[in-house]
Amino acid sequence: MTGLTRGSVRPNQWLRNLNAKIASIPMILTAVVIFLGGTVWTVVYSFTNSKLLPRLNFVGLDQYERLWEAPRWIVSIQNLAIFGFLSLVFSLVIGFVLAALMDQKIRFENTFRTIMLYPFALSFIVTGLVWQWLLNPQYGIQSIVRSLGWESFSFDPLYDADIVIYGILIAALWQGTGLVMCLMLAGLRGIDEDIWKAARVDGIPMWKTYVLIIIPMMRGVIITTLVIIASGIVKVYDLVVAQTSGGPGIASEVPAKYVYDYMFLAQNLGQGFAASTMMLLTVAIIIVPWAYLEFGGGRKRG
Amino acid sequence: MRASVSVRGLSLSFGAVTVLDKLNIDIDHGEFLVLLGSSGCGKSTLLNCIAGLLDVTDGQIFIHDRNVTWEEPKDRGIGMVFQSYALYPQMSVEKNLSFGLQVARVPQAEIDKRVARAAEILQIRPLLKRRPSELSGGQRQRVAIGRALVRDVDVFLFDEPLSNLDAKLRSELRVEIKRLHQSLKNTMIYVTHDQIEALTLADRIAVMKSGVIQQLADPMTIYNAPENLFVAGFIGSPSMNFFRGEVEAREGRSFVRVDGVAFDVTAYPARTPLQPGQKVVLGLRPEHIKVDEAGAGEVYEATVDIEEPMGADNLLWLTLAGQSMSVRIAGQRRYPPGSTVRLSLDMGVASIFDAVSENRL
Amino acid sequence: MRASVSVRGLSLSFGAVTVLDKLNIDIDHGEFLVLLGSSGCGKSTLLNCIAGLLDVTDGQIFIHDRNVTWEEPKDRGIGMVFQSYALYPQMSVEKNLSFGLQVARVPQAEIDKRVARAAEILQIRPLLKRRPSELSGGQRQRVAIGRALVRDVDVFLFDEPLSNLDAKLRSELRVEIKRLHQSLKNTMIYVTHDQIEALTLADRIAVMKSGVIQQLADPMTIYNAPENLFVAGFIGSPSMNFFRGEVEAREGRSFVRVDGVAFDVTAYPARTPLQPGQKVVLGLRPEHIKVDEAGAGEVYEATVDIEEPMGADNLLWLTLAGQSMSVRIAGQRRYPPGSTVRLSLDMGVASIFDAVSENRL
Amino acid sequence: AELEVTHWWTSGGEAAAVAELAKAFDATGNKWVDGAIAGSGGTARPIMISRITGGDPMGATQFNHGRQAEELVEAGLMRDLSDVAERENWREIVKPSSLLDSCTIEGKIYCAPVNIHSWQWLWLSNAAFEQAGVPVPKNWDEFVAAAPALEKAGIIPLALGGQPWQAAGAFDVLMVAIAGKDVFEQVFAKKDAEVAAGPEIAKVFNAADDARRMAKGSNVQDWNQATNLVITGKAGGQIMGDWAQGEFQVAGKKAGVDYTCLPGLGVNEVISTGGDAFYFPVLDDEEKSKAQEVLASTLLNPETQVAFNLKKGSLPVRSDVDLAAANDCMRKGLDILAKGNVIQGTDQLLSPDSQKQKEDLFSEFFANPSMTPEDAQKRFADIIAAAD
Amino acid sequence: MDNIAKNSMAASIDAVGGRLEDGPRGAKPKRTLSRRNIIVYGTLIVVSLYYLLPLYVMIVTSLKGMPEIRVGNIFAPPLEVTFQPWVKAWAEACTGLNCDGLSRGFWNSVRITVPSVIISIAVASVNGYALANWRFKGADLFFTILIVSAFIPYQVMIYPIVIVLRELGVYGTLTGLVIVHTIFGMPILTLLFRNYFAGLPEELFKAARVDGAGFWTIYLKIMLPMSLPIFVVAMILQVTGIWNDFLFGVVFTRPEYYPMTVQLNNIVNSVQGVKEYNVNMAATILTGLVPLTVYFVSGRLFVRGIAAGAVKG
Ligand SMILES: Nc1ncnc2c1ncn2[C@@H]1O[C@H](COP(=O)(O)OP(=O)(O)OP(=O)(O)O)[C@@H](O)[C@H]1O
Ligand SMILES: Nc1ncnc2c1ncn2[C@@H]1O[C@H](COP(=O)(O)OP(=O)(O)OP(=O)(O)O)[C@@H](O)[C@H]1O
Ligand SMILES: [Mg+2]
Ligand SMILES: [Mg+2]
Repeated sequence: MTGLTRGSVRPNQWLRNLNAKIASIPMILTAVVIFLGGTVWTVVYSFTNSKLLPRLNFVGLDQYERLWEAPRWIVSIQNLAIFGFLSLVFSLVIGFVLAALMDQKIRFENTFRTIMLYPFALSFIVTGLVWQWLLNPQYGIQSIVRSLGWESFSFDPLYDADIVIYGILIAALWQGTGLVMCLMLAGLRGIDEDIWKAARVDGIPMWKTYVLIIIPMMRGVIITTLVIIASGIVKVYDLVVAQTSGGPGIASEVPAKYVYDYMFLAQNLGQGFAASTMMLLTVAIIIVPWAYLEFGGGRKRG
Repeated sequence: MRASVSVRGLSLSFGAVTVLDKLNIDIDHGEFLVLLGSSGCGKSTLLNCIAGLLDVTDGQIFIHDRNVTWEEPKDRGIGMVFQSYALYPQMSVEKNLSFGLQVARVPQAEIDKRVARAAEILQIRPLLKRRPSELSGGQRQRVAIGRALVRDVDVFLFDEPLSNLDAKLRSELRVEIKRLHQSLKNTMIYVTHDQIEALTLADRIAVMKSGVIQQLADPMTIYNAPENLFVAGFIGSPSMNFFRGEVEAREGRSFVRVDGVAFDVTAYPARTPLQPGQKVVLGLRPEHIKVDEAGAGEVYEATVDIEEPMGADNLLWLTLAGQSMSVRIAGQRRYPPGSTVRLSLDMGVASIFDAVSENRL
Repeated sequence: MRASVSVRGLSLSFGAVTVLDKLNIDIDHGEFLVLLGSSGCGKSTLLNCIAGLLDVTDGQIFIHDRNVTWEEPKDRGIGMVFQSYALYPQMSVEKNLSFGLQVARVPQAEIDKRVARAAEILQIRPLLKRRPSELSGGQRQRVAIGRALVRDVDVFLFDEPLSNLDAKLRSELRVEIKRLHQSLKNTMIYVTHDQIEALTLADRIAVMKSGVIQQLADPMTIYNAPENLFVAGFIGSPSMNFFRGEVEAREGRSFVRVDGVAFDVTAYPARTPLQPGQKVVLGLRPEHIKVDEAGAGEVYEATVDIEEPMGADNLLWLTLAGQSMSVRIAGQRRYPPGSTVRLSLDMGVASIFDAVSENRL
Repeated sequence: AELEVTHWWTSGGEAAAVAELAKAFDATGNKWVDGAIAGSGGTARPIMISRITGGDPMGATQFNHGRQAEELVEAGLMRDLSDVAERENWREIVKPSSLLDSCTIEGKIYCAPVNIHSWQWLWLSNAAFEQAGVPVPKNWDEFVAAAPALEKAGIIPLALGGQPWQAAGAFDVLMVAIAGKDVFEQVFAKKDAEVAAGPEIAKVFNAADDARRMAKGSNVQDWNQATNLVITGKAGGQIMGDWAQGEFQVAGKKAGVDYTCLPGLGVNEVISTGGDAFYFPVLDDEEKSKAQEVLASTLLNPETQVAFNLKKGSLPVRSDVDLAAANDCMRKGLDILAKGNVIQGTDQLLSPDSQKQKEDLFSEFFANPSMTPEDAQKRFADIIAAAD
Repeated sequence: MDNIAKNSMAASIDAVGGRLEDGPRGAKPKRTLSRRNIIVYGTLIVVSLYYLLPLYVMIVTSLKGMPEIRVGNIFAPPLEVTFQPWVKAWAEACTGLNCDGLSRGFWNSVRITVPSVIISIAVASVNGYALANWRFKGADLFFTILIVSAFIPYQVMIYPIVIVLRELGVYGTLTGLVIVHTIFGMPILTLLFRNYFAGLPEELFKAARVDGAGFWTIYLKIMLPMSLPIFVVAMILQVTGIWNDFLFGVVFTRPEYYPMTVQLNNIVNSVQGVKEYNVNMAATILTGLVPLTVYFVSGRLFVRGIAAGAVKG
């Protein structure tokens, strides 16, 4: 063939898609420097006894030992587990049920949707405040019910250490389920109309169709929703601070608050880092394999 | 005569849009009826009304002389097969087949029997344990048919079941559906916009346009004696060639004059005599035109524009009377573009339509 | 001879999956090459490699003798048309056509000229101001072709441009593409899995299977003398009938014995003599079988299972030698299921393949 | 020059007190730019620390004096005030001298103390006891004894906010009152875990158990909400530092008439000398650095001290000022201070880390009736053993 | 009139097997109070009450005076409507020495939110586009890191980011804050955009490449105009997120840039005797007004956008 022309030489692999790579620099920097770097930094310093400022005085696993001996950490973990599990389950269930109801070709759909979604636009400070108030036994729901004549009625979740986490859950659901509902609704709208028809011809009752056919078909939506809810759950902090500050006592403490308090109030960075490392580790154990299946592994796009 | 499915004065509107308007149709026991029409003409809507998946605006539907207008789909004794298969994706093929029966609390032994029979008939026994995602398109559609089959119903409804398949599979499954109908002998209503399917499968075809049935007849009648211009153009591939002209009468013979060329249509079996001066459309099917062969009628000359060899036959695109027309010749005779051919036209199998009413004359 | 497009030792893998493996092909100037194959065989992948939309793993690509293996798509002198039209939805038709030229900073006057010419050729002038969403499928595809046209390139790549259209439009646009090729005379590479398109459009067809070209020849050769069993079964609708049997030699004549029936294949122009005892597959096209007519070869009796009247012709499904087979007869002769017919087979146009290697004998 | 001053004094009395500082500083021809962040030190401190370490320091910032800023100083981020201190003779005027010691690291002075806050006070609502029909108690034991009567009258005996530092503080107060100054120093200054596990402290835990029972039902978070319960007579009393007095003042209550204060819970009249101090980050700006010096000296200026502390309800850091306007309670405090019955505050003695652990412990203890005093004491001893 | 008569005539004559038609005809009669409707609308209305109750309480309370609130019933409508709490929340509430309420932070919030929203969306959409359409080696790895990062509590990252910002010399500036918002918005937004762009027909992208459009041209001329819904979704998420942010606004800037939420936090958390609930509620609503407006204005697009983007995992 003819002599070498420009196109015949395999260009440097690094220069291919150069623009795309340049455009991705912010992302790569963020991912590597901030998130990965920050994580590694955090892990490294979790083995030190850094106080107010990060210092490289390595103390081995001391911080971790202390962490797992701290009753507050244990309570935090338990709370996160309960809160996480329940809010995952409830947001998904409630969100789905609402979406299913909204999908019944109802009137005023826009109005209902707006009502359910507006809390999402409010900040946690606000949510916490309002619900703290509604759940306050002196002013809130309890006092109203009592004033209606049911004297023994008792509903003060925020002041009862045994159920305080459920009180927080109420507010969390109030704020979050609207978004879940919207995601689910979008998912439902994406389901092939013919499936419904087939199920009706087969005489499958509505609820069975949802449970046995539709839900399994919504895997994609459910996963996206899970990521969004779960990332919110792991990070839950503001809501607890705004509603109870972790009280009564330490009954509603959560890991993110432990991290924050020990880093900044106790000025024991090492302890805070150890706690965050434990959180990250848990998240990584759950997420990485999933992310790999979902995005890696040479799967086709989409 | 009692019909298997009767539709009486059926109307259906989506809000202000009326899709079906006072439609009537009777379908006999064991008949294979094809609803044929272009996209959006209301075929699926009609089928969904019969199935009970859409609430009618007006009219009645009878299945086996039972008024089912307000019945639930499952109680109508119908089975339905969809274009997109609509298989339950997370269930195995077996589960897909048996699910409806289980919900209806049919005894397990009976379920097994019916599933086995359907799997036998459709030859999907080896697939029973698979998921729909592990099946090819044709296999999926077979399962979808199986799902209707196990319901042991008398009326099968098909909504473009083969549209998502490639040509080869389509022709294979077409034969299978035909075979199925011959062995089951139940009523089938089949929606399609593919005329080959309609012609090969149907006992009778209902050609629809904008919610109105244009012609309801057996395939040969539809093909050979289309009731109007729409049906004529819609059926047949390549399409019927149309020549717009005027009737002339000369020396006891009738002609249709088109752009200087006079076609002798004396042999045409007109229902009402052609009036000289009447504006008409002359329709000729590509395969009814003989090329370079002695034929019954007159001979015309035309030039080849393009040829499309299709293996078994060859499609020629010609210019005649200033109009492009196609001619199908059997075998592998080749005519390079530019060559001149002699056409003989048989007016006995032509169609003539009134240019205004567009109805057959 | 200098080829317009040459592919040399092209390999392409997605991760561990090798889709194309050391593929070679030369396409002449002005040739219309069709890549034909079933879904997933790598047709689009090959076309994308030629277009520069996929980075090859190994091998080289030449367009007009220029090595373009690593060139950007826009610098290769190609235009491409996609199955889903891929029109830019937010731009008017005019903008769609001129976008590429504007990106390349072609002077406005030149752009206008080229757009006008393309609009002229494709008869889309009245649509220029519309958005793609306001066009019908056929119009959209025409615009998509126009977009390739304005680029004034020598090589056109089509990736199943007609698959999304319905049968009627498909046959219309097919003719237009053919006409376009005849007038432009540039090189076209056309991917399809529709054999009618392949047969009617191609100068040469490359039949592909799992990334390997099975046969590269002109349509008639492919149709009449398929190189192997795959090509034979893939081309032709309805498919070629296959009979698996064993060669027998008797009294100076050769037979293929299938399930008790001996087919006399002495007339078959074998490339290598048939060996007695050899396991072979005998292939007969449905349209090469004569029914109840005197023919060149021997006569066999068969029973009609099903008939599929298709308007212009009639397809019969028969049982012969214990196997189902199809026969296409012209016209409207009807044979009800169950009737017996007499077949005469012409072995001169049959195909015989080795049962093991599956290659033509 | 403009000097931004960050602090977390946002309640009514606090804000009024800050206004005095600002006024005094503005009078020097500079400008006080207020950087208040509400939500107590917990919210504010990370912000302050990030800004200092982030290289965008404010002009001056409040910390509780003690060990909170230790590392910032060690990292060289804070300004050495030795010159100003020298010039203004802080060593002489600041009383008790332990205040300045807390500001001193390796012989250099890094902060300007502005007040003395003592924790050891029991604030009692005279109205509440009147309503319950019992005399206003004179000490902790009487208070405990009066509790049932209060409860019967529908009054919460002891108001205690939900924030963890309140519980921990209350315990420290009980410890000084019940176990005495020496034990307090043994435990917190010497970090003697044996003492912490010993019988003296066990007594304190029993008292805390009483307090816990009495505090049941005070469903409030913030300390001043708890104080408000006392002010309005919904609660009998509150163990809280002298800053609570500011709230009484803002509410227009009069010491001795509307409310009663018992330093050292009326048992052991000792007060701790924690308090607030201002730290000055190192600034590049020449002019601002000068202004910092001016601010530092303004803060210890006698007039400022008086004006500020009267509003804040705390004690001045210098003994040479005239507090004629001081009210009843403040006077009691000044007397004790003059007698030298002082101890260091836990902020000065313990690292924030140990403080936090302590807070966690007491926050849990006070909220969770099922936690026995014995268990709590064991954990307390562990914390002391691990403290540095 | 005539027509109706004819129709009914036709219907009665039109018979199957010669007998008159009887039985159901036309649309199945639907009662407004069918069991299904009661369940569906009943549930929706009850649920709506749950969602609306806090809003109702907020509004009602914000219109009451403190004495009325002290008396007690938080659900009772105000006896005497007063807008004083709103005025106070907006213009008078004190934080330390500054008594100009939320108004002080409002423009700061706008100044922070607008650039942060624009830049974070711009960056994330380019990322998503690059990931979906220009898959280069390692892209998936970075993406996975990003997704995992969505789970990192913000607090953990404060120190590393303080260090980074300090080294970049933008600590305490608006630029720094915008960078922080961009960084923390990146994981979820990138996921959203990547899925959306991956859902667009790939052939469109190929066609544009054949047409000679490069990375940026395709992004700007082809992808952007097609992606309005997902941009609306991203915008809503970011506006709500950034507008309501308190932590970053206060940690990474200086007081002159403090957003409205700092004031809100100050109003809510600095207690002067009794909590002034009416002012708190008014402040709360005022703060939420901007995201709520954005939300109401683009609510429809929101759902459409979610349908388009987020759904395919
Ligand atoms: N839910 C609906 N709301 C409003 N109009 C509808 C609805 N469903 C269908 N239509 C309209 O009714 C007409 C007929 O639709 P239908 O689905 O019956 O057509 P079709 O003949 O099945 O077409 P296709 O071949 O494309 O399936 C169309 O014009 C369509 O736009
Ligand atoms: N991005 C990709 N990653 C991995 N495998 C791919 C990718 N793109 C295509 N393939 C695989 O390569 C093979 C060839 O694909 P290609 O799209 O070329 O098929 P095709 O012949 O065009 O089929 P169709 O007729 O369905 O368009 C298929 O098996 C497909 O699964
Ligand atoms: Mg349809
Ligand atoms: Mg392809």
